[in-house]
Amino acid sequence: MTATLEKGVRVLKEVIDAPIASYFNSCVHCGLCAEACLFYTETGDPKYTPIHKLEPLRRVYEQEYTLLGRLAKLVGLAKPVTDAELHEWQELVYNSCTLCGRCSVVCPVGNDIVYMVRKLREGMSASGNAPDGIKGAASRTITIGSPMGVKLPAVKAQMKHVEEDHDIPIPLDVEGAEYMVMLSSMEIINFPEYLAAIAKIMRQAGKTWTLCSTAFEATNAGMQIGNSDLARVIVTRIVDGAERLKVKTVISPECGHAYTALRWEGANLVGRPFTFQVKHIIEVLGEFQEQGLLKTEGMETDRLTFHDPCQLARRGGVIQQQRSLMKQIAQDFVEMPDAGFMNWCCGGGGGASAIEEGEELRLEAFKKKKAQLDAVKPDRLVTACANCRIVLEEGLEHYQMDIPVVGLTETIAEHIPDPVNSEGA
Amino acid sequence: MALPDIPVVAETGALTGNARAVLGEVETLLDGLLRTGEGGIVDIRGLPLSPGDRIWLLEQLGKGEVEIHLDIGGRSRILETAYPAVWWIEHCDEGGHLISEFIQVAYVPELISAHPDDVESGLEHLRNRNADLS
Amino acid sequence: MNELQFLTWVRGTGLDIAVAIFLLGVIWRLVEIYSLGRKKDLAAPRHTPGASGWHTIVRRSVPPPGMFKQSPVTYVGGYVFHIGLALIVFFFAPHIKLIEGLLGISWPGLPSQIIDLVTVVTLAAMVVVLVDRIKKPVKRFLSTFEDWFTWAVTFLPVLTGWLAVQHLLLPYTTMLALHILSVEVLLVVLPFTKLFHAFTVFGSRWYNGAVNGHKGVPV
Amino acid sequence: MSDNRILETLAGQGISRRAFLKYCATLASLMALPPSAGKAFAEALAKAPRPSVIWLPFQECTGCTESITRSHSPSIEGMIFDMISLDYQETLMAAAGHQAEAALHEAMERNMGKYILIVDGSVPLGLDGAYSCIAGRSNLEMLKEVAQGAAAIVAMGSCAAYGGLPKANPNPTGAVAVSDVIKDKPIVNIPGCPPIPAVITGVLAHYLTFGSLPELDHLGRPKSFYGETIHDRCYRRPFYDQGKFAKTFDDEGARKGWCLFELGCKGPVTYNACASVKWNGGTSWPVESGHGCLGCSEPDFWDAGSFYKALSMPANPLKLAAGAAVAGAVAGIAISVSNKARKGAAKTGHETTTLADLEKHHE
Repeated sequence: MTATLEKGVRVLKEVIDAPIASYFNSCVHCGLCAEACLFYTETGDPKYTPIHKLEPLRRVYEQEYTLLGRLAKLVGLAKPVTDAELHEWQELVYNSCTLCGRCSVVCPVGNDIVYMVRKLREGMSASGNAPDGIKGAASRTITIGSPMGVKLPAVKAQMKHVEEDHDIPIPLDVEGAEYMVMLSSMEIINFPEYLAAIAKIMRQAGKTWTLCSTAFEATNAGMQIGNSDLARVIVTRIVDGAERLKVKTVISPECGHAYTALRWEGANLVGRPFTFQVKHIIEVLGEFQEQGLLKTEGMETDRLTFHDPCQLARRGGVIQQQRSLMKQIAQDFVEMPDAGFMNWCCGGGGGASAIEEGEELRLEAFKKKKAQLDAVKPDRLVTACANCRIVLEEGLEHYQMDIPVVGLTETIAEHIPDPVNSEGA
Repeated sequence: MALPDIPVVAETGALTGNARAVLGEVETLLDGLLRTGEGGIVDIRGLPLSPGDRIWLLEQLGKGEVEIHLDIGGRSRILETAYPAVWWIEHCDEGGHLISEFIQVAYVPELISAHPDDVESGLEHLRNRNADLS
Repeated sequence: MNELQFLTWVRGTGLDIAVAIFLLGVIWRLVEIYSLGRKKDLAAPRHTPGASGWHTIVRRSVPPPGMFKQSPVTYVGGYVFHIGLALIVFFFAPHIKLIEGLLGISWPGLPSQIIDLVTVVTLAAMVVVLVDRIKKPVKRFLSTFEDWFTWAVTFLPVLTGWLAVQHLLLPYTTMLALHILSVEVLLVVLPFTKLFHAFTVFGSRWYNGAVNGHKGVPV
Repeated sequence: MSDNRILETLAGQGISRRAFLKYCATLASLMALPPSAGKAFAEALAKAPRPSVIWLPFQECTGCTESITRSHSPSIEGMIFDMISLDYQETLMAAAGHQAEAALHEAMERNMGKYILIVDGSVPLGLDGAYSCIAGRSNLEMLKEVAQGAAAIVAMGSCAAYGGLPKANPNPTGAVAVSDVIKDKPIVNIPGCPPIPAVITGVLAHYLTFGSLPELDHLGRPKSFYGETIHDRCYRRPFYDQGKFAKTFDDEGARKGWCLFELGCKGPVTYNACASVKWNGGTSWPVESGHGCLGCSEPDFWDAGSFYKALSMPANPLKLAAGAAVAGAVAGIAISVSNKARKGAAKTGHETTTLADLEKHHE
């Protein structure tokens, strides 16, 4: 069985719904979505206009689900969607779209464009037109367990390191723990300090928590590639793990798409509401802060700014928490222009960072972030998404900007006093 | 109920500004009269004047020394305005309704002077009368 | 056919046909679009004040932060010509009379001098948005025949209406008839072109707002 | 008779030269001609021979004749009878029967090529013209014969000008306008039901003074009288502009003399001089008396929807709307049922994607 155009179109027919019909009928070609998309604003190329990226989906809708479109198709006036066209559209649907959702919030007629791009990706992937980079990540996640090929032994090695370095036990497979903490492979490989930070924070808050040996990887390349069948396989592991351990809350790591996959798509993928809650680590930290369970000492004195991951803020509704957290530990916290709800994407979300051939375009689009940073000239850049972090670092290096990028959780954890000291005080 | 009792009252007292132009036209005609002897006529009904404009115009032109009444198939009235050689002419039909209205710029409106043909036939009548009397 | 017969036709048979096609089209298209349905969202909702479909229907009329300066012509032009159209359509006395004739409801109109002014401003705004569509690469790139056609179909009723009232170009009767005819063309094409956004904009904004409201994002 | 000069005829009726001058000035004013034209009228008309006029009444109600003969002599309207030698007019002439027909033919022969033909009433073409006959001959036959020797034809009233009420849908007699029958003579249309009497005086004065017909619009009407709409010259126009409308014939607005647009006034699309010339010796006119204009000087005004419906309202009740709404719902439901089936088939046909299915070909 292989991917074919026929399968792709059939999947598109499956996913087209009333909102999509309403959106296509509402579009007045005003072009405002282009102004919201960094791939257009930084390149000036009109083909990156978000609504244009949906042209194949629009035609399938028109030819399959409208009377006039069907009549036109009948008499041969409709232009059918071809495999070559879908292949050509790969760049528009994947490389130049990070599912950041900025277009969806500016469209004056209310079209949720990112919703439609996500649906179009279903057909793109089923017809074999997904980019190799994401296909590889998806393949590794399904077969090995994580997009970067990380297996349980690697996680265990990390746990051991942290336990030794910080003298904190890292619980694994603890049934009945309040929180089940998820990781992204980037954190396992590139940012091990995250796990240590979690351990410190949980210890201070006095909460029970655990890692899960069958579900430690939170990222979901199936969702990035836009294939619900694959995304379901990945999400099911987490659901099974959480239900096996009977946890109350699953904590999504500092990773945007992991959060969306678990928090907003997960229940819809498995087809039933979750028996547990899903929270992003920043939400959990926000709750701890509100409940007085997060005590820090000392303040960062250098100039800090915060990059809002799209899936956390605009697409996830977590906007305020990161700001209160920043203020707790930073003296000189400055906001970039458009920060928060309207923040600009790093340019690598939605799987885009896994696409090699998209790198040049990604770096071009990064000029937007550069301009935002130039406006406030921070000493360090804080964010809450491992993928953003990698993309930001790449971009900053390319433009020779010397701004270190750090994660918010670990930055907070650095200010959590040692328990021995605090008990002694 | 008689017609005037039906209380249809249109608000027509407003000035349109058109009457101002009429005064300018009269000035030009008057100047022409002195220079060339040619006067001229302004047709009040042919202009888009509101009743308010008309009253304003009458007030501006004022009243002179001469007022002539003519009984010619309904009454007509020729008024000299405060400006010599500027005449206000009103024609009514036999029912007393105003049918036309003009401002004429002339030393004497030609309607007043007798036509030579009429004078001739009048002279003939007078001769006949004198012949009869003698 | 003389001009009064023309006028009578557009006021009679023509209007009947146009309204019929309009009604048929609107109902058919609305059912066609919204009967496609959508899946229930099983993710646990986050409740945030001000985040819902209803809020978005209203809120999306205002440019989101930072967007106005990205494309001021689109916003100003769009506002002026939509508000202008609404004022002309719903507050010019003869139009109110038409609505009363069709639906039996009426309300006070605006003085015709004000409508005159609004009309001129609306026409100007529509010309500006057209020039913008020609000049801006994105808009030109997105534009199809339908975009130019629907612009013309929207512009003509305003233009002919204004010319009729101002007694320009053609005798009033002919121009009035052309005006009504142009409106009938507008009615006929509305359900089948992007002009249908006049109806679906509410559904689209609601869906967008509902999806985002579910996530607690007040968009 | 027609050898007499106009002024002599008038003098015989006690109308002085000054009175004549006065009426000529007024006539010029009515025709919106420059005041100097009044003098030109007076000079030319005084010397002009009275033209022979043959007046043929066809399928009509005699309202036009009434309109003109009721005007008070020597009003401006009445001047027509002093200016012309009316050699044939069935309704007015003392002669009848064969005598009348003889008068007609005598006038035609004597003034061949010079007389003016006035027609009121439409010409029925149905049943070979049998619907309206005079002396055993159809109007059509008579019109063709008399028109041959005419210098010009004046189609007086909406019937002669456009076919009139007899032509109203479904036009049982096959009524047509004079201009539908006669194509080779200059025709002046003076529409109105009835027309304004002064108009015909003006047209004749123009013809006698300048030797030509006045400038006509595309419907053959003298521009000087039909150049502007009732609405343009209406004294209630300011209320229209302010948006003040009478809603019923006896409400506050009606009493204050507000605009009658909403009560169905056809002033905006009616070209005529009623608002400035007025009726009954300048006493009043329809709008001044509180009733909207019916549009009687426009072609087919009787078929232009109700007299009491505003111009912007539908001329007829919408008949198709309800059916169309049902048809729309049926079409919508039909397509939606079909769409559901299609979507269902796509779902049923769904083949779960595995990793291998991401590739187009096995490698």
